[in-house]
Amino acid sequence: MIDWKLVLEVIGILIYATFMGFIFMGIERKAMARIQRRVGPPIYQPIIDTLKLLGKKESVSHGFIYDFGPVFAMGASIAALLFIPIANFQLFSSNADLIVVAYLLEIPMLGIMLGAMSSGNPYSALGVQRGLLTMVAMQLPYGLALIALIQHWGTFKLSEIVALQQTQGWSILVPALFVAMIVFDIVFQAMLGLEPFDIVSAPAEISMGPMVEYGGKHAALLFTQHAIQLFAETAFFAVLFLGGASNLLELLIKQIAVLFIAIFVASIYPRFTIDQAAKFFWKWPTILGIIAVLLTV
Amino acid sequence: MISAYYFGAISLILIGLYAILVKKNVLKMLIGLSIMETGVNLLLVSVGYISGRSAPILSEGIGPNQAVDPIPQALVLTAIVIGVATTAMALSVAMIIYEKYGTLNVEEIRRLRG
Amino acid sequence: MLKRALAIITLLIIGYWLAQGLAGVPFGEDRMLVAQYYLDHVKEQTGAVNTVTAVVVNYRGFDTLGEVTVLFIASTGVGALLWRKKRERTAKTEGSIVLTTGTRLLAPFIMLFGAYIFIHGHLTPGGGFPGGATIATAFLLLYMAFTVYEIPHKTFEKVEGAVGMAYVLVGLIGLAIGGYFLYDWIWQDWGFGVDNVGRLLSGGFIPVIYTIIGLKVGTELSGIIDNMLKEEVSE
Amino acid sequence: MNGQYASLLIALPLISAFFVPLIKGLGKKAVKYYLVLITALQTGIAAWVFQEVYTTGKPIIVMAGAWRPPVGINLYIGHFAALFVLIVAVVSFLMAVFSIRAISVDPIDKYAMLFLLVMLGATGMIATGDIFNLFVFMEITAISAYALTAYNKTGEAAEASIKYIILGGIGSSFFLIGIALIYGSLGTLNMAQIAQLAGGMDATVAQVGLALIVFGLAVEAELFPLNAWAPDAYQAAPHPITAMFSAFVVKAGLYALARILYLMQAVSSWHSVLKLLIIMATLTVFVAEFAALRQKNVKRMIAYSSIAQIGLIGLAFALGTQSGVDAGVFHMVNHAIVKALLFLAVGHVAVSLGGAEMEKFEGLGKRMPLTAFAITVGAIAAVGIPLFNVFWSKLRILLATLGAGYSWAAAVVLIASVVEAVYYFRLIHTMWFAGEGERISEGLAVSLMLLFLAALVIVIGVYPDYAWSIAQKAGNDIFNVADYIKNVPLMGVGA
Amino acid sequence: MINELMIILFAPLIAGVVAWALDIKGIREAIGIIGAAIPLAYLVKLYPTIIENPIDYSITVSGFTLQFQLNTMSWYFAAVASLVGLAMAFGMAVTSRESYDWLFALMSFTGVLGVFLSQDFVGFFLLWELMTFASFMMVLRRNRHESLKYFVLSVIGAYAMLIAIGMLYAKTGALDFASIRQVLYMDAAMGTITTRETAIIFGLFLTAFGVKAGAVPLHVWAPGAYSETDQSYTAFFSGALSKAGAYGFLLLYILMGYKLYAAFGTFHNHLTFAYIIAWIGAITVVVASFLAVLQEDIRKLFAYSSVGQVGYILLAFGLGSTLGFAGGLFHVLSHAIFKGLFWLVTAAIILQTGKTQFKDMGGLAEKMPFTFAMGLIAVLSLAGIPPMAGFASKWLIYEAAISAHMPLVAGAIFLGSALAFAYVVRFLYAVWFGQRPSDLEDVKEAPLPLLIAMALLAIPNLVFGVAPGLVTQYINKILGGEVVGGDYYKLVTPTGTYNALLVTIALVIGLAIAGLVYIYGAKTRKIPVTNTYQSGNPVTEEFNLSIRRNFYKPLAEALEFWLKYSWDRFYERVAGMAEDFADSLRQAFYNGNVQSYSWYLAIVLLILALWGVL
Repeated sequence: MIDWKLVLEVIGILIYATFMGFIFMGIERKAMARIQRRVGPPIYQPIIDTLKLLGKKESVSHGFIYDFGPVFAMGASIAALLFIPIANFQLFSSNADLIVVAYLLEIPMLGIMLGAMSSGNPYSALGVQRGLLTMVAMQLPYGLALIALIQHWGTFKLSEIVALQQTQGWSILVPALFVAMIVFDIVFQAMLGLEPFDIVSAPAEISMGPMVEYGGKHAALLFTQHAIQLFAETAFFAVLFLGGASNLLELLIKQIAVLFIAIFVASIYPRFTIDQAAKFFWKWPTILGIIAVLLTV
Repeated sequence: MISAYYFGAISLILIGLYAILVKKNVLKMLIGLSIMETGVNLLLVSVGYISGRSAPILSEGIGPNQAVDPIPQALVLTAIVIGVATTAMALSVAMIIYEKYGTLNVEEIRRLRG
Repeated sequence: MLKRALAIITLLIIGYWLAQGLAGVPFGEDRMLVAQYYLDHVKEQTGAVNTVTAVVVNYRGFDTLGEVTVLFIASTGVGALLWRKKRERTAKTEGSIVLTTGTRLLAPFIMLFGAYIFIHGHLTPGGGFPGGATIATAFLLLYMAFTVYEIPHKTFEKVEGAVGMAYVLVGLIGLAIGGYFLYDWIWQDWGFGVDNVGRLLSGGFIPVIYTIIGLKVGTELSGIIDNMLKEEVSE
Repeated sequence: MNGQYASLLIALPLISAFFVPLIKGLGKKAVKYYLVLITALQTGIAAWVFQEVYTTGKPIIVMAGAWRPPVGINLYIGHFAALFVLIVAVVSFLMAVFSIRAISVDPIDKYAMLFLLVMLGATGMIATGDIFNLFVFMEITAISAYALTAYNKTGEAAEASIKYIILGGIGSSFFLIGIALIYGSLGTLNMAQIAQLAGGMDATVAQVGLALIVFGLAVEAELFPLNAWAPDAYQAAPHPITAMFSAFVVKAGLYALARILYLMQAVSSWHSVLKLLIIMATLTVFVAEFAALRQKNVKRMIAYSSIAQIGLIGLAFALGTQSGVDAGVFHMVNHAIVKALLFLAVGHVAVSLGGAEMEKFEGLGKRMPLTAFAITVGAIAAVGIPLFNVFWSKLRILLATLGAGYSWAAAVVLIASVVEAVYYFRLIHTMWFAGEGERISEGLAVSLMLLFLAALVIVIGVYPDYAWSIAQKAGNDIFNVADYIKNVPLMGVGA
Repeated sequence: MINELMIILFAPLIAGVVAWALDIKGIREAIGIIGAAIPLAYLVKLYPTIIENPIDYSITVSGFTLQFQLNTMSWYFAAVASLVGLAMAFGMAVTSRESYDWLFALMSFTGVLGVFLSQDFVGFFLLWELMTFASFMMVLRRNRHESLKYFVLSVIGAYAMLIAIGMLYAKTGALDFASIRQVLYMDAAMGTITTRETAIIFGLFLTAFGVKAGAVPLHVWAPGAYSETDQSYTAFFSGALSKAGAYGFLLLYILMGYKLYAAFGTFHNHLTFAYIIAWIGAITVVVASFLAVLQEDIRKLFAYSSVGQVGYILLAFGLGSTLGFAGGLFHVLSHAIFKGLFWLVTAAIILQTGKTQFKDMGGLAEKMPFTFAMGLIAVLSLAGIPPMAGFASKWLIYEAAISAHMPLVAGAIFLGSALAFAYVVRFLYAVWFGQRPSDLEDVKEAPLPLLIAMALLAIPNLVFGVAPGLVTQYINKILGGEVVGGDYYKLVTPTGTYNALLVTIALVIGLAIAGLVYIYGAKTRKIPVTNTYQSGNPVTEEFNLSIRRNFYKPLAEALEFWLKYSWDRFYERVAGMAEDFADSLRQAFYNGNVQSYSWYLAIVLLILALWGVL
């Protein structure tokens, strides 16, 4: 007894999300370039890049885990995506709540780390270290923002949160949750790996960090994963704070809005060092987060 | 008003204790101990005294009601012997101390401490 | 100086406290309880006239046994502590002529007097302990008078042990005969000297035990004197 | 058999001690074996008495010279005395055996006599029913203890002895003053009668008398701060004697303290005396444990530990409740076993290796495994680990302390116990996990004794019921003064 | 008649003693494993019975009645302990070469089981001490200083418990749980036990159980003790023995909960006393996790991690809601299995390489693939990656914490999880990946018994991960109500859901898609780890490029201020002061001068006199 409608939805959303994710990546590069008064590549450039990488005749591997890492990362991203309500498509979202999704969104990181670590490159190792520390640093404000949200709406279920926002107004209209949104947005910057928290890849310092050893189809997998992740995370943001969406277009507008905020922030601020980032996260965002949770108790 | 015998006995006890507390020489302390014992013995005998009666030897017309309490006297007899024994022991120990330490000053007899 | 002052203050307070306690036991009043029983029954129950010795030897026999033991411990202890492989008397000066002559004359009489005291313990003031001590003074005199004098301490030791055993044996015979340790079988079972109360041949086993004690105390005290006067000599 | 034969408990050691001079010509060995023989006989008698008392459930009253109390002196061998006389005898026997190996200093014959007399003194103290007789026996114990402390004739031994003599002398003098006061007030010396009449005593006299008696006995019972002589004496005394000090000499004093304390229950100032004793006992535990912490000499360390445990027993007795006394008696028994074991083992090490310093114990697990094992069992037991005997009694004492409302005392005791655990821990670690060494022969007799005592520790630890029931009976013997008075056949003198 | 409970309880101890006494290689291992397996076998056999009605047993020792009961809750704890115990026995068969270890390891096994089964305080304390003592002996052999620390804190804890028990006994006159509970329940209304006394008892129990659970600031023994013993034993030590502390907290609720509520009331709608427990747990989680991240020794890392994870359990219990209990109980199980697994992996690594420092390791994944796989499962479970058992329990705790409106406590969980993620990845990297030091070239896979042991613990991680309902439904029985709904695969709380099976399927789908992409991509060529991009510089084989030391140096720098303070050093200083105090006390009081001693006597007399005179 297979729910064929669900299967079709899943396949459709996956394809849509992948595609849109790549487009987002393109928008990001393009917008960044325009701000910096460059022309920038076309919006579809990431897709082309990925296809090119996939087409490479040969790629090198450092062993099973090196291969497994990107696969795992992409698999996890797909899994995470399936539990987020995408506009009017609920998918599996009734089977896992906010906490599960938040965790699922972190798993890809583990996959990337696994691969990076097994490559034996010191830059990858540094990237891993920075990635983990960033996560440690951001997790406290991130968690506080989520807690504020949950406390306000009184449920963990994403679909219910969306439904409540539809009837009672968006989360950001609630003062406490607006504070939480600010916190979340700062964290969001780190989640997307954008400045000022692009410490993990830091192209100029450690040559893309975890990704440094990857090429060919491994890199393609990682790009695809990144695209899906980007889509999932923007959708997550929209679902949590912007009232979700009733159709894909509405969602897309909200996602792009979120994306642009991130891009603008990223193009203004220079990169933090990792200990600065940690100290920063444990200061203002945490304080704001505590204010938010205390307001919603 | 306290009786002179009690007063004397307590005085002896206190004098003996004073010697122990103040004198540095072990022999003097032992003398103090002896004085103290004497005081205690005196006290014990005084406790048994009954005014106007004589020694509890029931001959020569002294009846049971004309004698003082015999028990403290018996006790003192024992106590004296015990005192003698203690003193004898203490003195022989003091002899060994003098032999080994070459002094009888308590402040120098302090190998065992802490 | 401070220490002395402190000591005096402390002692005065303690003294005051003791005096306060003694105030509840007024001097010279008749508060006899058990003692009155002794005084009332001493003659018929023990045959002794001297209540003190009757109490010491008979009623409170255990105390006396302990007392003898204490003295025995002292003599043993002194012997143990002052024991050396080889010891001799090291006194240099002989006693003066008065002392030596006096000692020669008096020593036997002193001993005799000691014996008199302990034999008459149940009749007159005194008893085994004073008697023994008197005997010991005779030996002390001998030690003081003569630099070479020594008691036959091996014999003395044996006597000491033997009379001690004799005392316990007397008690054990009581246990065997009358069923009680230190039971006065001579007076109570044999009734020896019932008609003689107030004379020498009475008092049950008091004279016997006092003889034992006298000998014991005499030998023990002499032994202590002997031990203390000798010094170690290298061979 | 007639109960009066229990007087042999006193008569036998005495007559045997007097007999020693007559056999000293037979040589050192003979004297040592004679000592073993006599203590074995004493154990036999004590076992008989024990069995008699515990089967009939009635105390044996020995009346010297057929005089009924209070006219004569009586021995009261109740449940407690029967138990403790047996312990005294058994420990003496073990130490007599140990003496064969441990004692080489002359003159052995004197040693044997003093040894027997210490045993006699403790037996008498425990058995007697007369307060002045108690004093006499206490002095017998004390003076022979003075002599034995100095027996090694070294400077340290003499020093320890003189300290003991001076402090003990002061203590006994004041004890005697106390007796004088009580006698002066009541006109009797019999303990049962004192208990009977105590209620009607003049309050001031009772207070001063009781305080002085407690003071005098506390010196013997090693309560802080009157225990300063104890560590020195323990350290300097010959090894078997140290074990005896810890196993029963102190306990006799402690027992006497408890006995008189409970006899004088009716006295008005009784509760304040108890409170004072609780403070002293608690401090004893605290100070002694801390003093043991960094001790370099193991024998001295265990001596401090012993003092601390005595303090614990003192605390139990001073609570003034039935459960406290029961627990205290139980702890006495356990402590006697454990400390006999520890001092025996440590003495054994000191004899074999020439000293009891901590360094000598390095690698003991490899050099003398059995002895090290015994010390370990003893140490673990002393710390109060479950399944070892001390645990049960310690637990009982704590429950009783808390039950009586003295939580602070329990807390202080337990803080001190932490310290105790630390130093025993160090000892165990030193023995097993530090240093190396060749195996040394351990001697059959001592090994057997160690095993026996260790087995006893564990057996009581695993199956405490029997020991506990005995301790309860013995505790009841001390606590239940009404029964005590009833059991002594007082003739109606003056009543 | 021999009761099953006695068999369960004493089989390990007897096996241990026999193994110790025989001391024949081969046989002692067999006996040990059998002894460790018996409790599990019996518990499985009795499972159907105890659901219906509990099994009781009581014996009388020294006038105390010791009661044991196998009910739903004690079965749960005992089963967890037995599972880990069996794994430990398998592991010890190769890691331990001494009968000494067997004796004490199995002795502590009995102790732990006894603690869980006891229904009165005497038995509880007795076996608690047995457990402590045996585990202490395991440490003592290897390290004096660490064992001393463990010992002192344990003794403090044990004595604190003793006083508390004694006070309870004095107040209630009972030692068995049922009566104490009854009396305290009644007393809550009457209030014969004052608030102050209740507070003291509560504080003492908190100390006692906190020590064993390793709650901050009483955790300082744990890192040393966990690392300085046989690592297979540590699996049990950290996996089961530390749960005794957590169990104690639960006991506190059962026995005194109502009384504590009556005495202290509530604070912001939470039970005040529970609030304290929750915060202790939260602080433990954060502090221990931070310290774990900064460790350079594999054993220390997991030791601190254990402390932190037990903190989760305390935190969950401290929430005071049934959901919190469910989460805590589940975490008891999952922590036992993943941390047990970790320690066995550590045991295997140390056994095969003989090294413990991260700087000496690397690249072992190829040499010990099975062990690596087991390690990975443990990592996933600990890091809380769905669908592992570790995630399910953590998820419940999250739900409970946020629903209980303790946002800051919940924030601590978020932080702790991130830290946990950080330190397990560090472990992965330093041990398994990167270039292999040349002296580890001939390392072999761990021996079979150890692999069996690991598998024994890895399987539940997966099974209970995919089907967490198996556990939660049992927990519902313990708590006596439908606390966590759903079926075998799906957990439903009033506010959230988690379908483990579906998450698994989604992951599988995702992996399948990604795998397809991978497989249909270009073919790969394997090159050694050392052949790596290096900014154009040639890299020689012997130059190790892996970062193994000070991996988290930036974090240490960021935390510089806080790392200046250390409980460890604080305790060391206190201990030093105590020793100095002891010395000066000793020297001052027992100064060797008999005249001073006489003065003491005089002073006592003076006190007596003053007391009489005044």
